[in-house]
Amino acid sequence: MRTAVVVFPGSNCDRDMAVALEQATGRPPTMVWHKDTVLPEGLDLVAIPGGFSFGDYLRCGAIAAHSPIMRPVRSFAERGGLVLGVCNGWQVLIEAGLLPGALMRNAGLKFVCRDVHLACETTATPFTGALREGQVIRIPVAHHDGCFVADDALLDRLEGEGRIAFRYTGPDGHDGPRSNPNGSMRAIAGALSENRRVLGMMPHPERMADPALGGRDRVSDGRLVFESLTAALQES
Amino acid sequence: MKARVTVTLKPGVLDPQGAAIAAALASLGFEGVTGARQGKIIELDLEETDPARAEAAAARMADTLLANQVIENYSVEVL
Amino acid sequence: MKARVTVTLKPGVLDPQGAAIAAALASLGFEGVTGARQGKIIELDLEETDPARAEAAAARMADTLLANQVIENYSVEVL
Amino acid sequence: MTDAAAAGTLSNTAAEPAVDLALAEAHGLKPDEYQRILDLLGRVPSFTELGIFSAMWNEHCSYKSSKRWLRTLPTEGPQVICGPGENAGVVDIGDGLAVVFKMESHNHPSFIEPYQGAATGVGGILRDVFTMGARPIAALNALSFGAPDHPRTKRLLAGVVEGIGGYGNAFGVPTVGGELRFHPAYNGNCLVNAMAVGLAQADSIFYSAASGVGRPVVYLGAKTGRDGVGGATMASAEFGEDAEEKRPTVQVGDPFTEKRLLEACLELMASGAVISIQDMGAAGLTCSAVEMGDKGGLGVALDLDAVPCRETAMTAYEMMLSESQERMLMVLDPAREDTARAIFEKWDLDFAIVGETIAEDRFLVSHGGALKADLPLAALSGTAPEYDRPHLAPAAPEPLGPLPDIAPIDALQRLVASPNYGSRAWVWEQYDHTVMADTAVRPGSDAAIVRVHGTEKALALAADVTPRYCAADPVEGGRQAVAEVFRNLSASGARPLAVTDNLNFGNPERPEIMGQFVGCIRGIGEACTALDMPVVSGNVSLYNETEGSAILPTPTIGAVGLLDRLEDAIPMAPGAGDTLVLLGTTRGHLGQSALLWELEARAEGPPPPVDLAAERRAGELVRALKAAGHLRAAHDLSDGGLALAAAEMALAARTGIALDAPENLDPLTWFFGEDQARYLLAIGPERLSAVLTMAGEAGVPARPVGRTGGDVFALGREHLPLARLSEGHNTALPRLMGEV
Ligand SMILES: Nc1ncnc2c1ncn2[C@@H]1O[C@H](COP(=O)(O)OP(=O)(O)O)[C@@H](O)[C@H]1O
Ligand SMILES: [Mg+2]
Repeated sequence: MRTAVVVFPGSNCDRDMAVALEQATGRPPTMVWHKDTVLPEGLDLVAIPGGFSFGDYLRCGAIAAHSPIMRPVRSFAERGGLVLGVCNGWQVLIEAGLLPGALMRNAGLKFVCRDVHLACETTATPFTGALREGQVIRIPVAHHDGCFVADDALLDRLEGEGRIAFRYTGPDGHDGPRSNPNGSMRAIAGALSENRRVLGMMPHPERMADPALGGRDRVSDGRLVFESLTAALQES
Repeated sequence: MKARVTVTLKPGVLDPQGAAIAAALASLGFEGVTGARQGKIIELDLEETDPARAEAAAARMADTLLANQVIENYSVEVL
Repeated sequence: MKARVTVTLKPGVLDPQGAAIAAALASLGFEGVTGARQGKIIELDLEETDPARAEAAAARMADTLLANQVIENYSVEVL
Repeated sequence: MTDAAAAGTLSNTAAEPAVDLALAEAHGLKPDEYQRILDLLGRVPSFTELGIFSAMWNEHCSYKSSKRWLRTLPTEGPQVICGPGENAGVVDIGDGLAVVFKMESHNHPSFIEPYQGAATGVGGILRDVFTMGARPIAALNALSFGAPDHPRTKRLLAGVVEGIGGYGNAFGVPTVGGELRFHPAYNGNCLVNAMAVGLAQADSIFYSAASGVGRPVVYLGAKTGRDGVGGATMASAEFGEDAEEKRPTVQVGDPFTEKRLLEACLELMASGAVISIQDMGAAGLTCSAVEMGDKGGLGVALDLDAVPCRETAMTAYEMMLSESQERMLMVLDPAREDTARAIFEKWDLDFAIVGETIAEDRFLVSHGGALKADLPLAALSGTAPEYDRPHLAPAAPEPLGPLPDIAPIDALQRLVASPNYGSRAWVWEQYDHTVMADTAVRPGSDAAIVRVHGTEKALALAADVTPRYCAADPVEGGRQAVAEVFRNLSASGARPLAVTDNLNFGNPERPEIMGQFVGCIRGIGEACTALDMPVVSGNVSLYNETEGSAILPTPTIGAVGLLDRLEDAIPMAPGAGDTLVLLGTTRGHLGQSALLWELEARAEGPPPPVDLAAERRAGELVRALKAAGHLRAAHDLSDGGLALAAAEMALAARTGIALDAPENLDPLTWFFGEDQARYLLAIGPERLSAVLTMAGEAGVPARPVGRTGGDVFALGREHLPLARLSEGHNTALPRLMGEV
């Protein structure tokens, strides 16, 4: 499986993403600079990592969405390539028009960094095949602008088409007062493109892909996302 | 020549910052504030000296980058 | 009645956002942008119906909360 | 160099004020200091030169009140690669790697503008670390604010925390720990101490000493503005009417530029182009250029016309004193100029050749074709004043009065839910503490633990001080601050390596304040020697007082420890069914305790005495017990004693704890006494005799004091549902902030 990670000047989860991808695929990803105008040949997956691509000035991801590398990323996605955007990566994909909706300032207005619980809403994607439907996983969020916003028509459509990959939930799969960390509409934590091959999500699977980081219970739920990807690509 | 692009949230789009401002004003004892919305302005210094052309250029910049038209409206003013 | 408070950085205060916007516009091929500064607007819905009083109230709100006068200036406009 | 500069004629333009004693005093220089300048130069300095002297000779740059005392601190050890004197300390951690760290204050700017003050404080300390060639891997912060109900406190806390997060989160360094206190002594002066920790190759550390004559001095990073120009030194009449407009502007942080500066610097260093490097901190260009020349035994000639400016019509004076952030000065290998240029351009950073190194011992500054300064460079720092200020040991605190009349369980409930001892999650959830995917133990434990990327090793990090103790007895308080970080590291399973300090005090011209300073340093020095934790870097912040009312003496200690393997880490949270063992001697010392202060605002009695040999024995025993496989969890005892330590373990583990009633001490003294050198261990019940035996052999008193399990927290026969304790604890800061 050949992967690439896009690096903007203010990306700061590029290395974390690369480590997780290498761990899952056995092969280090190619790091692609934002000023590049082509992607490497024969790629299976492009990851847009978290961070503050251009300081997150103006709007998160807005300046990055216009950088030269996003042209080939867009055509890669249009050809059915797999694209994973995490945190700032999702913001970039939305600003680039590859995913719908908007990500706005957290409802609590503060930056929020803590573990959240996610319910897997669909396993029919290359990103979630290794999970069970309804499975609750624990991984961290760390963002200031992760409140997913869309009009009712879009929300209904996303739900109707099974394009919500993850929702925030409580540890037991039931909503609690702290389960939705940012006020996202319908607790959406991750959404898919129409062809289900582009996923954007606020939580960071790459930060919880190693049991050494999973605290007392040695949780490494983030790995499931990467294992899903390798499995999906082996099948195809 | 200067152009000012004012970007505001579309009506109906949730504005937690505006809501927080309204709440904070109330808790500071300011009465009669029934709502607040926050937006931003971007002031551009342009080499262009023709007002109409400056306005058109600023509008193109807003279309391309400065506003996200999924959730925001903008207006342009040449100063 | 509506009042609009416009908050801008004082001259001389570093504006990293504005600088990033100017750089981004240049790299998008917009020529002739020699600088950009970002500010914010807060639109207040006030129960007050007297323009002068509304303006004075909005100014007090700006003094107390809406502008950080260590680094920002503000202006008030009644709409 | 321009002709005028070459000709060496110094010019003061008509617009610049004439220099005299009054102007010097307005710049914060004392009459004898001004005389020293006149004697040194044999003439009256130019306006720009006066600015340079004021920057070099102020307390912040020259350490003139503290230097002679700082020299007494232990700074050496086999592990130390570079002690104090450079941008940050460097300590060997084996495998060819080194940890680079330092702490620095941004107290005053944070009081004026909390968000930007704190943000630029973080930016400054990160720069100190990456200037040495290290990639920052963790940040900590130690914060002190006024009374919880003081009108400024909430705004300062909210702004400072948001600013620290705003900068560190965007930069991409995990902020993993620190401390936070409230006390009325900080009503008029908050403290914001930021610490950064980086990782470097031990054989490629970068220093500030320039070398080689005729080499380009390169400016890299953000453009120069009038940020911070003048600060306190510009209060004089010179600006008359338009003072408001020319008032020094607050520095605004730009983490995006800093991130690019980091990456560019590390790339540049790896390319072999960098000969020496110095970040521009306070009085940026002045201090950095002088330091590079002075350390390298060279002169420096600067041409300010080449300095990238953000504002128009900046004068030489302003450029030399500007505190604009995110800037670096370097001496580059001329042969690699093209490589260097390509790297700057890749990261879209401004850079310019602004001068060169020269053989003569001169500091030449030219601007607009005129020579603005011509000073003997080495003497600028070499002849800086140094004072032996009179110092007085503080008066003994009031004697310890009667015990509060309260049931221990109620006292605990109040402590746990107080702003000072409530959960800090409100703070650390605003900090990205998981970025870089190496944070193995997150904030909330005794020490945070971050992995040394790509190795088995990990670093344990903590910051601490107990100002109440320092005020009552500076020497004992100084010892205790070091002992407490030692315990924080030991309870986490780490071997202490070294410390950095941030010495925050009031006005040193007052003998009682100087007495606090001298006493604390003595205590810190003794403890660092006894516990093998040399001081490798630090920072002094004096004059933290308002209208004659000083802060509590607050010598924050930041400590770094090493774990050879991450598995050696000891968690703080026990399981259910564990036996709790107390290590150390309990006499029930309540002088200066949290119990008295939080419940009754009483600061009475002496602080607990620190027995450094006992600290060392206990710390070593904890690590030995872990190595022998006996420990499930451990937590050190500090403020609030046994009861608060047990409560913190119960809350972390979400399991109940029952502590036995004491046999022959009053319950309040047993549960809340703050005797030092103690730990609370959680072990499997079957390990008890082995643990007691090992403790006996190590000469450390040990006894079982309770057990874990259930959902109730009990002190003797009194108890509370754990959920109640937890509710009070978790909502302490949200309640303070009016969020719940
Ligand atoms: N300002 C802060 N930023 C991040 N973490 C903090 C801060 N203040 C306190 N913490 C964390 O909260 C926990 C409790 O702090 P403290 O009571 O000072 O611990 P201790 O009693 O071990 O000294 C520690 O893990 C500490 O790192
Ligand atoms: Mg502490």
